[in-house]
Amino acid sequence: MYVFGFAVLAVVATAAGVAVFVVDSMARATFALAVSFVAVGAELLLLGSGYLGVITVLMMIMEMAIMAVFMIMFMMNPAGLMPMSMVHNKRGSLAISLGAFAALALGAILVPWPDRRGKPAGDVTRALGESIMGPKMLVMIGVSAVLFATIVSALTMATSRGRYDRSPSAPMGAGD
Amino acid sequence: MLLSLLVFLPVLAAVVLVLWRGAPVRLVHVVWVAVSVAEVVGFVGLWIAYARGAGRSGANPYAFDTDRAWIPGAGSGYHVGVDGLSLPLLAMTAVVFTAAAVYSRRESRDPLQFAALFLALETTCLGLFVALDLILFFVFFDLSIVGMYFVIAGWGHGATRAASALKFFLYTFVGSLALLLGFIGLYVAADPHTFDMVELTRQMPLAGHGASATLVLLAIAVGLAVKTPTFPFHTWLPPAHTDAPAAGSAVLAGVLLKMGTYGFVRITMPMLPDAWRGLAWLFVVIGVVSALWGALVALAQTNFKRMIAYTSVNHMGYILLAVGAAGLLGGTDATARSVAVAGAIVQMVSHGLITAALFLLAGVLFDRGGTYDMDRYGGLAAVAPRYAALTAAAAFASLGIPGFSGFIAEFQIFAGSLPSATVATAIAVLGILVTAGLFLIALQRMFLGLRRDGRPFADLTGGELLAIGPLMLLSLAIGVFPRLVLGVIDPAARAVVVLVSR
Amino acid sequence: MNEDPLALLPEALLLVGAVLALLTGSFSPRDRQGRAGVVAALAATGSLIAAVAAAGSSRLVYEHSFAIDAATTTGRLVITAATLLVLALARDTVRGTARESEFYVLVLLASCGASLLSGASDLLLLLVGYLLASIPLYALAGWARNPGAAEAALKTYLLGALFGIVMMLGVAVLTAVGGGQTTYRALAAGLPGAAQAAVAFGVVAVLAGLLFKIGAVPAHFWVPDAVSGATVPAAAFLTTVPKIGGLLATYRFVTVLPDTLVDWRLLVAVLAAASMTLGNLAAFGQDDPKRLLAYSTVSQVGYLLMAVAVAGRTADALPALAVYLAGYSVTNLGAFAVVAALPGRTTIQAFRGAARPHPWLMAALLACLLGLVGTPPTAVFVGKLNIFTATWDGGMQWLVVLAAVNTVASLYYYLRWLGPAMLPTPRDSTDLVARSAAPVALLCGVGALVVGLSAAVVSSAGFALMR
Amino acid sequence: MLQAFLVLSAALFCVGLYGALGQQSVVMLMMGLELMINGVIVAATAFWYFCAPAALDGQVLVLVIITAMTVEMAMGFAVVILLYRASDADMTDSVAEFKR
Amino acid sequence: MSVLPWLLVGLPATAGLALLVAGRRAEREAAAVGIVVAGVVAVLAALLAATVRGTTSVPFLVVSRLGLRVDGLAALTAMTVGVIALLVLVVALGEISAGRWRFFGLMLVFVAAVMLTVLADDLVGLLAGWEVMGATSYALIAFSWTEPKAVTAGSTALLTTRAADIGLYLAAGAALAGTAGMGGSRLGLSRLSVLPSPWLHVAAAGVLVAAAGKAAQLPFSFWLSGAMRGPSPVSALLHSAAMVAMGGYLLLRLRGLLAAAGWAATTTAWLGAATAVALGAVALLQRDLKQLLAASTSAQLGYVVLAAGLTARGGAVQGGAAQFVAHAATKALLFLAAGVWLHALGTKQLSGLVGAGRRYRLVGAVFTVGAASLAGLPPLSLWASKDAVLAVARGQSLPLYVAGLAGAVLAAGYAGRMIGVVLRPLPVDAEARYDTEAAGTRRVRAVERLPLAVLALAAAALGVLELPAVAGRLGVALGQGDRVSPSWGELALSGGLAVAAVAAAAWRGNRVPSPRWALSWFGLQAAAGAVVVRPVLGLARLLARVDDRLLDPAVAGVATGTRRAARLAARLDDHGVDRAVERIVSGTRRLAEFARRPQTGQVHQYYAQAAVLLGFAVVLLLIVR
Repeated sequence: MYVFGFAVLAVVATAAGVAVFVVDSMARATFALAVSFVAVGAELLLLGSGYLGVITVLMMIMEMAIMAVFMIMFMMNPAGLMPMSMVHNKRGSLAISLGAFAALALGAILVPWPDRRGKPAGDVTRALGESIMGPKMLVMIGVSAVLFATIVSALTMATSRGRYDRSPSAPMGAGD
Repeated sequence: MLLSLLVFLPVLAAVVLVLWRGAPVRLVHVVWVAVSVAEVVGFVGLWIAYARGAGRSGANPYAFDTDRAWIPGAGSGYHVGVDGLSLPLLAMTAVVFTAAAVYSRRESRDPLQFAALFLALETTCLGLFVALDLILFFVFFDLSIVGMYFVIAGWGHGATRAASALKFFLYTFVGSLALLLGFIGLYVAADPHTFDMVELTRQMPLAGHGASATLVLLAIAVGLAVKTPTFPFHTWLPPAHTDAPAAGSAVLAGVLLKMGTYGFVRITMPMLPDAWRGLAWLFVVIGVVSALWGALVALAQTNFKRMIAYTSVNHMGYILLAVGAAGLLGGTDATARSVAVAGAIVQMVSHGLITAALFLLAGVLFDRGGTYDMDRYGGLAAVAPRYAALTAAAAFASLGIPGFSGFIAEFQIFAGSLPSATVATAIAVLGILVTAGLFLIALQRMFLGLRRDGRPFADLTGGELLAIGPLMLLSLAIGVFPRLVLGVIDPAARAVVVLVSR
Repeated sequence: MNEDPLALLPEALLLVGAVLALLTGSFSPRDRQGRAGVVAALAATGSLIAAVAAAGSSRLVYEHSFAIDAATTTGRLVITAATLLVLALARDTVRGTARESEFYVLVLLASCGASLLSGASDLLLLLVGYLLASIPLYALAGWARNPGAAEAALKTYLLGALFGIVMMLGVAVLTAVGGGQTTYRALAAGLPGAAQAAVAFGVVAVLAGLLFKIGAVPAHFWVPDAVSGATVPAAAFLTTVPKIGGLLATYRFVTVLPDTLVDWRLLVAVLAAASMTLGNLAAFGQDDPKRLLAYSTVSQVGYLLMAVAVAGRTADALPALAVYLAGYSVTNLGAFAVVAALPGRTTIQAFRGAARPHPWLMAALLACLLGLVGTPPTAVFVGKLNIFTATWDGGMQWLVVLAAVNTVASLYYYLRWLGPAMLPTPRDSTDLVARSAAPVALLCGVGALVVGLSAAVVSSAGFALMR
Repeated sequence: MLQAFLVLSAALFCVGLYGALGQQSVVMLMMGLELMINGVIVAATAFWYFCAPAALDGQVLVLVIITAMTVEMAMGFAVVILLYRASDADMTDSVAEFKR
Repeated sequence: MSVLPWLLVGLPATAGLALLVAGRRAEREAAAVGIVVAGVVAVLAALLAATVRGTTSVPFLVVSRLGLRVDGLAALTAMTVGVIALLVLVVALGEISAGRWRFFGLMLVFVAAVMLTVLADDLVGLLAGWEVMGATSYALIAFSWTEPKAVTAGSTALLTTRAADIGLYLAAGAALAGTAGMGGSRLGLSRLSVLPSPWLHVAAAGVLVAAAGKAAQLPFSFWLSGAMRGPSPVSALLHSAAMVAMGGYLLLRLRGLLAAAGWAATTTAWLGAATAVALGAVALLQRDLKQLLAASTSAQLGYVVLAAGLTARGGAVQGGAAQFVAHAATKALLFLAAGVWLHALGTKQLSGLVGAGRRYRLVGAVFTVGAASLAGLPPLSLWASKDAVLAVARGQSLPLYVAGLAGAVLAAGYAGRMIGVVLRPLPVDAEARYDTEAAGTRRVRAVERLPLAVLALAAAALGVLELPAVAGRLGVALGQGDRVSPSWGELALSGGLAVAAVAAAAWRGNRVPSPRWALSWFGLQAAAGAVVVRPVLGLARLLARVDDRLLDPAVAGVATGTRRAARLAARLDDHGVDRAVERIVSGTRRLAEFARRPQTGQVHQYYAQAAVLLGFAVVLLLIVR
């Protein structure tokens, strides 16, 4: 059952992933990506990481929504529904990624991974919470700083006007 | 402390000049000359004090020794001192710079910067000769290249000066990096790691490490050979000289070239004695080839300045022959080898004085006639007898006529080298014949015969005479009373021979 | 206990300074945003002082995830000092613009990230430092918001994202084979018994991210393009501060690796060789001084990596790295400052004859460019000397020779720029001199010389810290 | 079983890599990056679960990776907006002013 | 020891240098200074010869003090040099009218150098005097510097003698090598003859070559021919007592070395004899009086050289010294007389001088005395001295003796020719034959007469040196114990031959042909040109071309005159630094182009490259452990 579940989800995740670059519109691609992520989220559940699986799924859904909005707003291909094929260096990409896959898969199978040591805590989510408030606190403080930096950076880049430009026709930046 | 003050006085003066931007030109020149003369007085005083045994302590062979931490992590310190090897070169440096200063009275292009540059250059040259730390040596070595680059590029003449300057810079800089690699090799081999020359001389860190010692020696030797320059590495020299201003050429040939040969005597021979002895034949061969190649190519020149430049290759070749022969121990005694080394050191001083004079004289030629092409002149002895006489004297001094210092140098080199490198010396000595021929041809072309055209050619001015005359007088003094310099050089040469024979 | 709240005071000050600067900027009118700059400068200064105060100790804090030792102290000092210089340098460019205070905030955040990197002793913290040091860079590269800046931001971002992902994978693999824990301490114990292939992959993957940070081959592609597109101060920052953190992090990371399992030294040495060679060669034909300097920084990283390659083999490696980093930072910033100070001269040909109207600026350029070559007595010379000796001592003579050859080659393009600038020319230049960049350039030029000349003070301080 | 998860991870990673290498549109390229992160998440979780479930470092790592994914994507969108505003472009090929 | 020897060197050197430094300002005082100093030197030399023997030295080099040694030979030579120099300078008063500061200055320096050569006790001092002598001879021969031929002749003289001087450098090295481990002045001349084996031969060969060059022995004789371009007083001094004679003197002084080396002595003897014959023949066939005298100088010095090489019967140093002194006086006289005629009549061609002795009788008379002495007519000086040498030669080797005798006959022949020419009646077209060289003054100045007379007296009377009583004491003074005197038979034979030859030549002298080989002195100079000078110049040009090819950017840069310094670097490799560097540079440039190619600007290509490179990195780690 476990194996079967894994296999199905794996096939779904991979197939959806492949679909992202196969389907002919960006909207469908976004959808396929979301499917892939949901499948991966489910796989995380299989790995005893309920919390992480759930936030993965939630994050991805949010992100896909944003992405959809984006495509509508900014893409050269408005509505994101037109058929599209915007690919370069297809053969090279394929060769590199197939080669990488072969190498990684081979490594994954052949490498003598360490044996399992210990067992997961009873409540992994709680243990995770304790960990990030305890030994890994510095990491989490850092993550918060990263988030702050992301907000400032993203706003700096994304907002068309600075705080002081009221008129829409104002120049876009200092560099112009 | 006194020594450091003497070394850094010129650069301090340079800083003052640069900061004092509105200084009148005459005053700038006065300051420049005054500082240069002060240097001469200082080093002569130091010499006398040294000869009387002052400034020395205990068994330390270096007088006026100062050793301060500088880059302790890299085992490098600010270590300076003088001995019989460096003192004559220091005095010669001060004299040549003074001559350049006096000569440059009428430099019209940015005289202030010119003066400042030369003063700074003087510090780098003096610093190199007092350095007792390889990194300090290297620092001054490189800075002298930078300074000379600007002298050539900024105040040279000819459309190609920038290219010549660049070539000079690239060549010698490449050489300096080889040098640095060699120094690092020495440093790493020493235990404890150090760049201190005294300590390295004592330790001989690579003694018994055949191949690596040879490699390190080769690296250092390439660096020094480029600067010297010796045969395959000399090609930067003629264009650099041709395009450099007269004072720059005088300093370049008179002082900067000695950095290479000084390095051989100061660094490679004492620190890598067994490797030096192993490769001595190579240095002898390079010396002989340089001597003959330089002389023969000079013989074919029609450009006076290029010709002098090539004779430098010839003269430096003799030095290499001597220091190489000093590494061949078979069949001779230490005294004979010390004669060769003493000859090499005298040659450094002598060549500094004489070639500086010749280059300044070439500068006069260019100043009057606008070209170095000897065939464009002729019969100048009629209109410029003082110029002709002084040039002839310098030429004869350069070709090694007794009475001038060149003879003392070359005689000792040949006599001292012959016992250990008989065939090589017998071949090299032919060089004196070729140099004689080329100088006679040059004199004939420029001064003798009938005038080719009626263009005016003013004789030497008092200022020029004042710049060049003392150089020749000093050469004469050394030639007639060699004990003046040999008094300190001989012990130093003996010491080198002892060190290289360990 | 090692949960010392004050242990990370320098980083905390930078972070708090960023927040305060943002707030100050938010509540200031457009022409008064300089206040934010003052706040930022105060924060950086405070951080510098805090770093000095914390110097001398050597310990691990926060469950061994952050090391406070000589390397960290070096990183903190150099990073904050460089940050201060960039803040000063940027005044001309950012003053009065709509995003002035954001610039200061971003600079502080990236510095904080670099500082975290320099002390990170935990793969997780390494990742976080990587993100914190990278994200503001994208915004800084695109700060000018013109097409060039957009391209700069895009390329920086895309490469940063890719290498970040690879790094995460590497962290996962190393954690797994190293015993499940991410602290270096645990890894050092766990890795020697791990599978070689997995370790090899993990090492390369983690290094990939670090190589992006320091702009070394093969993760250097963003450097020239970002520098070309970004404003000069941003470019100066991009090529200086993250490298400091990144190199120290790399050093710290490789010292964890077992020598027996994989020949990481060789890998680092090859990367160093490739970086210095490629950077130098590619700089040959550049006409844009910014782009030339960008490639030159790639080559400089190659020299710096030499010290990493012999990490642990010789006690001199870390001090050498520290000295070189300090010298490199001041010299590189100086060169960029000269470019910033003469905004009208955008090609190296345009610098022809600049020595006449701007003697001091060109003197600074001379000191900085010859410094980058490694001409004595500049700071980089002292650094290079230390690194060369350390590398030789560490048994990699071939690398030293290659570096020397590269140094020679580098002369070519530095002189291509410098030479004409020193020549007299009839060009009448009434060009603009940026008011605050010029003093920074002079300061850096003097600094490069003073650091070199007073190497005793600087490096003995450095060495005292290291040993 | 670990191997199976790792192969899945590799597959996702490489599909993403293929997208990152081959897609012209920046947004599509970002999707490729997301897929790669996806693969990394699978690998990291599997490693935690199968190798050292007792230590929570693996879990925190996944958390950090998810955060990283989020912030990278946020930055990606910001860059795309910037690119669109400044250069009127959304393809990487058309943003190649700086080269050589 | 006394300061006298030093004065002998120092005084003329100082005075000469002072004149040279003062330049034109000293033009008026120059002659007076020159003659007074020369006079003082002559007196001092005589004083020296009379009173001083021994060695004196000052510290000089570490292995050698600078020493002066006065022995019989040196004293005699110094005195000869001093006296003749004085007389020559007096005569020069008449001939040198412009540039006196230069002439007298150089002459005094020259005399100082000769004195140093004569007195030097070690190779340093010897070489110093030797080379300065060469250098000043250059300046003296090229005294008329506006004439290219004179300058070229000076250069030839200097270069030829310097080529030979290399021998002395080698000898010095050999001396140093052969005295390894010894203390004291290791370059002392007295040590040369006790050097160990290989070095002894090197030293002997070096000395022999050096001396042969200076003494214009075969094959170096040709420089003497050109040296006639100098003013007559210069020739008179250079070719009589100084310069050329110094070659012979050196061999005499170092005869111990030659003898010790064995082969060297034999070679020396034969060299002298061969030169005496060959150059005697050349002299016989000249058309030009000064050329004739020059060739005869070589030939006559051949006897000095021969004497130095003789080892049998206690050697022939006494005869050599006598020959040296007698020849000095004779030849100075002849050159001065020739100079007087040249000055007065403007010609030195034998054809132009027909009857010149009758036109200026005093000059004619002293010239005839000199020529007769040169011819070896009894009882004049050279007859006796030559026979003293030949007598020893006969004891050593009959062929050597015969060769020497043949040389004597030739000498009588050319001397007879001269006598015949100058004593013939004045031809009617005499005036038409004058002024071939320069316009003559047709006047002999009084100041020139006295020295000529003194010299004539000496040339005639120095035969007393061979009177048994004198010769014996001279031999003792020169360190020759048992001396072989020529037998009466030998004397009669040589005297008879001389008389006969003179008579024949005086009678038929104007019919002597002048074949080209004689006029060109066997083509020695041309041979030297073809074998040495031209190849060297060619080699020099070739090397210079190689060198230029290696570094032609400067040349090419001048040609193209590119001004744009921004392109400096490009130019540097456009025109090449040198082949190797050029290739490196162009290779580097190609590499540099190549290095920029990865930077395509396309992000996906960056991605691909990075991915591949990272893959390689993993492979590297996997392969290399």
